[in-house]
Amino acid sequence: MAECHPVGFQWVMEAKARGAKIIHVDPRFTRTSAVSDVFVPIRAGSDIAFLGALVNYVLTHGKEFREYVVAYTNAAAIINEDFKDTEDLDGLFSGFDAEKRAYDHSSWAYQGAEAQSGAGDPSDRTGGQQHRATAQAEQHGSGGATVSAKPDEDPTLEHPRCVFQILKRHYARYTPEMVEEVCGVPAAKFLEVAEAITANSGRDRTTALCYAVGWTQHTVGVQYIRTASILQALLGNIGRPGGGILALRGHASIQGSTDIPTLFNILPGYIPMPHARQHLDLASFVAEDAGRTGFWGNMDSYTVSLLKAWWGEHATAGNDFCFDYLPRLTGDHGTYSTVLRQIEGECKGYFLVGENPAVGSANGKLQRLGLANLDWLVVRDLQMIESATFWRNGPEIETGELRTEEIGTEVFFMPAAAHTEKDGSFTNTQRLLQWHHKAVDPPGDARSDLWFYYHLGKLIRHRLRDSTDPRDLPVQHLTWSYVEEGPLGEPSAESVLAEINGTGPDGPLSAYTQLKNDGSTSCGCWIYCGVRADGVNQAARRKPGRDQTWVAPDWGWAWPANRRIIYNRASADPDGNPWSERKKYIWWDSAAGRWVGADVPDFEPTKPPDFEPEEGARAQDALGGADPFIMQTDGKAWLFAPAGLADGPLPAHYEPLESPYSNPLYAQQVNPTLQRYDHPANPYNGSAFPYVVTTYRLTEHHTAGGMSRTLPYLSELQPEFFCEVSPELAEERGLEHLGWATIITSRSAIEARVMVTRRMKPLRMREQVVHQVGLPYHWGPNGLSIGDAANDILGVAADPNVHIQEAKAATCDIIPGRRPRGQALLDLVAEYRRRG
Amino acid sequence: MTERMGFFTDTSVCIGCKACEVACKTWNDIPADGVDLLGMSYDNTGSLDANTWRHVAFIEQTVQDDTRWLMSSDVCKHCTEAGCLDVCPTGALFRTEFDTVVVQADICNGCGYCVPACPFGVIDRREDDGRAWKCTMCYDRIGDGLMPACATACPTESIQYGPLDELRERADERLAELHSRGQADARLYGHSPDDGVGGAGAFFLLLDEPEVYGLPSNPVVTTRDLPAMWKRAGLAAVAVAAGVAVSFLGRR
Amino acid sequence: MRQWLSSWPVIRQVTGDDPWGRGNAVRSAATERTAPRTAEADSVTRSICPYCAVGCGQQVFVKDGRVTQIEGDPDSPISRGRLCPKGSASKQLVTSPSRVTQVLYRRPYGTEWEQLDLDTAMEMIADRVVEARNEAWQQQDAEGRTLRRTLGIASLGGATLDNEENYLMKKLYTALGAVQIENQARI
Amino acid sequence: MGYYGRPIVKEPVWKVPDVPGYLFLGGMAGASASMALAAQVSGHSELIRPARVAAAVGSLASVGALIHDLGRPERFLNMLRVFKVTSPLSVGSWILAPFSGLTALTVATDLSGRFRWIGSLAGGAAGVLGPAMCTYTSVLLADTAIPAWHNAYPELPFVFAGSAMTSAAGASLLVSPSRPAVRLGLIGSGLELTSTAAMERRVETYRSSKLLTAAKALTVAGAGLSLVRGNRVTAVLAGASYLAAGICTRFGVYRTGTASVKLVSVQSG
Repeated sequence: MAECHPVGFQWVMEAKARGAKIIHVDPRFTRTSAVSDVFVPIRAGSDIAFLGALVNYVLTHGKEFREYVVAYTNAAAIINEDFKDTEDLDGLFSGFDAEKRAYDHSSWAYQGAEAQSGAGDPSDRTGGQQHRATAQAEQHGSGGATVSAKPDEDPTLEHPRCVFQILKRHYARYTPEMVEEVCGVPAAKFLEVAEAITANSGRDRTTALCYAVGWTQHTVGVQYIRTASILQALLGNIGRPGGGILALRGHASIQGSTDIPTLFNILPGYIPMPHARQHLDLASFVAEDAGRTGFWGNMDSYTVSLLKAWWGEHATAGNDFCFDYLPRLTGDHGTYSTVLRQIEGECKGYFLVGENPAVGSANGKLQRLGLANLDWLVVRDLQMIESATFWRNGPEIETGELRTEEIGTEVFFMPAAAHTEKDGSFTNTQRLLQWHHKAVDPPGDARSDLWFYYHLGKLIRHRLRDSTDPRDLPVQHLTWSYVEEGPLGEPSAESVLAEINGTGPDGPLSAYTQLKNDGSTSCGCWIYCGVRADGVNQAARRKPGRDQTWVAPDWGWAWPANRRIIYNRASADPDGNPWSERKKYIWWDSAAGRWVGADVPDFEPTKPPDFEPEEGARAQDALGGADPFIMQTDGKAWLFAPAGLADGPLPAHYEPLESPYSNPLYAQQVNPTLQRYDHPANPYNGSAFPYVVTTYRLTEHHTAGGMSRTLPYLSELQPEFFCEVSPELAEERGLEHLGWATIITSRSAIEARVMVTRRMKPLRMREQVVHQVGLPYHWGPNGLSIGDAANDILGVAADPNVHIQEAKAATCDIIPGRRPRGQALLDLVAEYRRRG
Repeated sequence: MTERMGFFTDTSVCIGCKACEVACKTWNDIPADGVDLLGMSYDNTGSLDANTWRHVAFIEQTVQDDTRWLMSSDVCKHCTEAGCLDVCPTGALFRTEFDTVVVQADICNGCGYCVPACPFGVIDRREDDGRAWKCTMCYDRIGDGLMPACATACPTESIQYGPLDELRERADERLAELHSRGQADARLYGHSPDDGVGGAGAFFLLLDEPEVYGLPSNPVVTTRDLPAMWKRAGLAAVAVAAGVAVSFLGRR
Repeated sequence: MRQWLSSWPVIRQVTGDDPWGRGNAVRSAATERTAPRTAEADSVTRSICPYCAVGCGQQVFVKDGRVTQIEGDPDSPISRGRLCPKGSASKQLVTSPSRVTQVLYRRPYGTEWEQLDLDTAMEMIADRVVEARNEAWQQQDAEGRTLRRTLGIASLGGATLDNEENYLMKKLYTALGAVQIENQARI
Repeated sequence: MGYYGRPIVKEPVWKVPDVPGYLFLGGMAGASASMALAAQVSGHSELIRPARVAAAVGSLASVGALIHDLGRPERFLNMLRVFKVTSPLSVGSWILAPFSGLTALTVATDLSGRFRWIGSLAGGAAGVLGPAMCTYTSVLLADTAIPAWHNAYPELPFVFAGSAMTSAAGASLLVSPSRPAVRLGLIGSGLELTSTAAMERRVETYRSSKLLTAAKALTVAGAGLSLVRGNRVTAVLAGASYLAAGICTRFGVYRTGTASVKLVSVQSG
């Protein structure tokens, strides 16, 4: 966190100054480790074993926050008799179809309640390959899967099939000794962490977990986060100040681009994209939610309001609000699948908008082969990035695999405006929208992306204006009139924000609770509804922090409804009283008859703690006064996920797809449902690669480098690509400090200057010693600070839920000296492939 | 003169982000130094020089089998008795109303005398420009009530700027706190008015010997010995006069 | 002459309070005019750092239509005026001489960049979008279910953009039937 | 110990041969000017003009070397912007500027034959400034954080004083051998050799300087040769040896100093 989010880390340092204990778990010793109280070096790819052992420690030592667990989690829910755990099936859960490499999760359901597949069509519940591939997790929006009724429960948590007991059995084998064997973390070190975390959780204290892509870039990435969620829910660390699981995201609006998604499988506000097989019309689309409980029960209002925002007067109840205008999914359209389609020739046009996949995406060659097979490519960026110059200086030109004169891709480089040259909002990693104002005009032909897409839309609409083809109706009917400002005809970002916020019969909306399913409201992103409450840009609010409470509710605007901590109802006990004075945040004021506190309550403001829903109630009305997790259908935190995940209701440790070790926990070596991308340019490593390799970022650079390797002040601070190795590995392989090393996988070989450092430590996994090679991945051939791209050696294999590639744990070999050039490079890699 | 202003750099909370280096360069329009991998841990700057007025040192240590990574943002010490200022023959270097030591770029003729006069190796002559440069403690900013660029940027308050007396008190408190937490190796550097430079306007809390960070353990301003030097030079001059006179006495 | 003499530091050493010539006596004309460029800015614009997702506040100082300084916004409860090295390099980012400010075009099988007029480029891109969309149009799947989409066009990016920009992108792409839309959020 | 073996104190950015040359020329010029004055007073008229020329040429060349070394040569006049006793270079500038002017004026009047009385006065003044010219440069070096220079400050002025005398004697011997020049050389040699020895006892690194060893040998050779009477050739050789010794001394001291930033630390005086 100090490494990649130094300014956010000021709060950690402040907590440390007040006595907080900082524990850092990482394969490498970073700037965070340097100021932590405890540093735990861990083998890349083994975190579920570590976190699972923490869960086991909590359960075996009775350290769970019992009252919280009973009231706020599904610990008491009793699971279907048919459910079989990894304990029973040696690493698999019940319902696995080996041929399709997919689960039918009907056996994971609650007893007494029907857990639906979320994707809506009960007939499709077997979850075939295609269904699974539609990024199922997001199919449920942010609400998780549907549970249509209350399950049978045992509040004593003693029933052998209650979630709590299943959890206990499932994690029993995740012992400190197992941590030693799987993670390379000494048992004593693990126990130090376990004791610290449990001692610091409960009524009076909370513990926060922070992570970044070190947890997500795995074939079991979603389950990493799930394990953390289980741990935090057991310890009562969710919805409370100082608690939580905090994702430290790496781009200015990466949260915003998920909320208002430039993602294939969701619409704004985590509404799923309709699926061809299940969503024939609006009714079937919202059907799964019609009887749904929790705030997702209003998905029809959110969807209709979105359709009204996009197709305006053309969207009427009579035509299903133009629901039919939405394109349908049939499978995975994630970026790696798209790249394969580019190589196959189906996808011919590509926009790269502030992104540099030739450096920043796994398996750079695959990316560049895709780029080289396009008809046309539009690159919008500030600087000349590698993805725009692959045709002249990509590594494949050097090896002779591609020749400039034979690459038919037409490339448009469209200079982009910088953040100082346009108005707009970023959503930061804590869901906070902050407006940035334009300071100067963009130089030359540089334009904002808002300008580009708005004017491109106008030009396309002009071309299609007289078409009678029904496919063009969505374009013809699209609401596309924004206020144009200045000599450049810049569309007003504020007017776009107004559309996102939404309007009703009385003007701008102020809360998503005002949205209707009858077409009387329009809203471009329901979770952002209220960002322009009263017609005022709330994201531009800048009341100085020092003039506010520590929650600072008057700076910017956080979705939803300006809530700074979500699920904050959980900061009070079931009766509505603070768990403790020290951790007071939101509580029930019985005199006033409402929830009060430092933040906006993430709860219906006047629903009393003792509220009992009526039988058959739907949406939020079906949740009780002590059900804090209001986006969940049952209002509970899910220790056990009866539906919604492709790879199991509970996290289990599987080895990375590429690992030099066999799984000590189960016979099942890897995630049985992981997503493979089989292609000649994407071979997976065999056994010829003895070392673990992991990639990461440095403080001085930004992701794929377009915004840092081009700047002298940053380039001089980290001037060149390097690899980090321990003195022991350097000795073993004859690597010299500041010399060159070649790092090889079955994809490619790259060269890096050698940094021999004690910060990289060989780990002892019982008898075996783990050597890890660390690679910062910022570099490429362009800019001031240059080097090979670490991503060139990584393969593409992904988490089955969200299609994120496993970039944080793979295998490699490392040898001294520079890599061969030209054909010799290909020969070297081929030789390794032959070896296995 | 207004109140004496200074820097207190608490290296125990430094995270080595180098924001100070970049903020300093940005504000002061300092030329980039070029791309050169030094292999000194994550330090690719090397040392303070004409084009680096804040320099973050990185020291990797092994202490009882544990790795320790020390980071420290070094800067001009703005000495009470400043060698560079004393020896400057043009008056380009001067002491400001904030009791800081600053080079006036419109005066400096690049004689270079200040460079070897600094016991910390801070001030340096810029090759293409010919003049001497170093930290000004953002003389322009602090005159307008702003903080220096480095202290403004520093995410963890490792670099603190303020009235020197206040900083010294704060440093004493911080040191006591670290000692009470068992961090016995914590020490202050440059904060004592009794040291060889009369106390630094920019002082540090270190976690190891100063030399480990590239700081002299007992810096002394060279001009402390200057009266004695002039005396010796005077005597030697008399010796010359006498020698010449004697040579011309006696036989032709 | 007299004025020159009185400004001669040697004279000021003798007549003033600084006989050693280390302070007031030697102050130069430029020193007397010292002022931070932030004080001379025509405007100060509130902004947000464009690098990571912490969302640090920035103040952008502008003089004569040029960005002269970017530093932390002390009012921000997120960052309290602080910036990391990348944030501190923001001025260099936006004023970088290596920024591309002209549309560049590489024709198929071309070996060099060529310059292209912005309007021409926009028209060309619009033509290509319409063409690629139509070529790879899928109205129905094999079983007759509506698809209403094209796999001819893909897009990658958004995490560095504004919400409003992502919104227009998603809206336009969806209306066009382009579904292969992704960004860094899932990389 | 230390930070990646990097020296703490910065090596001087001064140019070689400019600065050691300036040290040598200034010393030679200073002692020569005093010699000229002494010759004038004592009536050694044949020695006056060569000494005056040596003083003028030496000081002007020394000024040239100094200006050439500046990062901003056009700002040379800023040297006279202030007078700072804390700055040996400031004091030196206030010595060097009038000294070089006076010696130049002296030679100009002498050679042109006009206003000779002014020249004599100027030469006298230069002669009085001469000893200061010989030794201020030692303070210039010593008043730094360069360990070998600073730590040698008690002896360095005498080394430079002796060296200046032998250099002036050497210059004189080159053109016209004379007893005063021989005596001056012997006195200078004695002073230089004894003070160098004392300096080497205090600051060991000087012992390994090959240039200083050469200087010592040349000084001894110069002294020995100067004692051969009535031989023009040996006189010229003696003069050349003295001058070479002077150059070696200044370069030796200079080089030992710049190298010492890597070796030793400054001690408090």
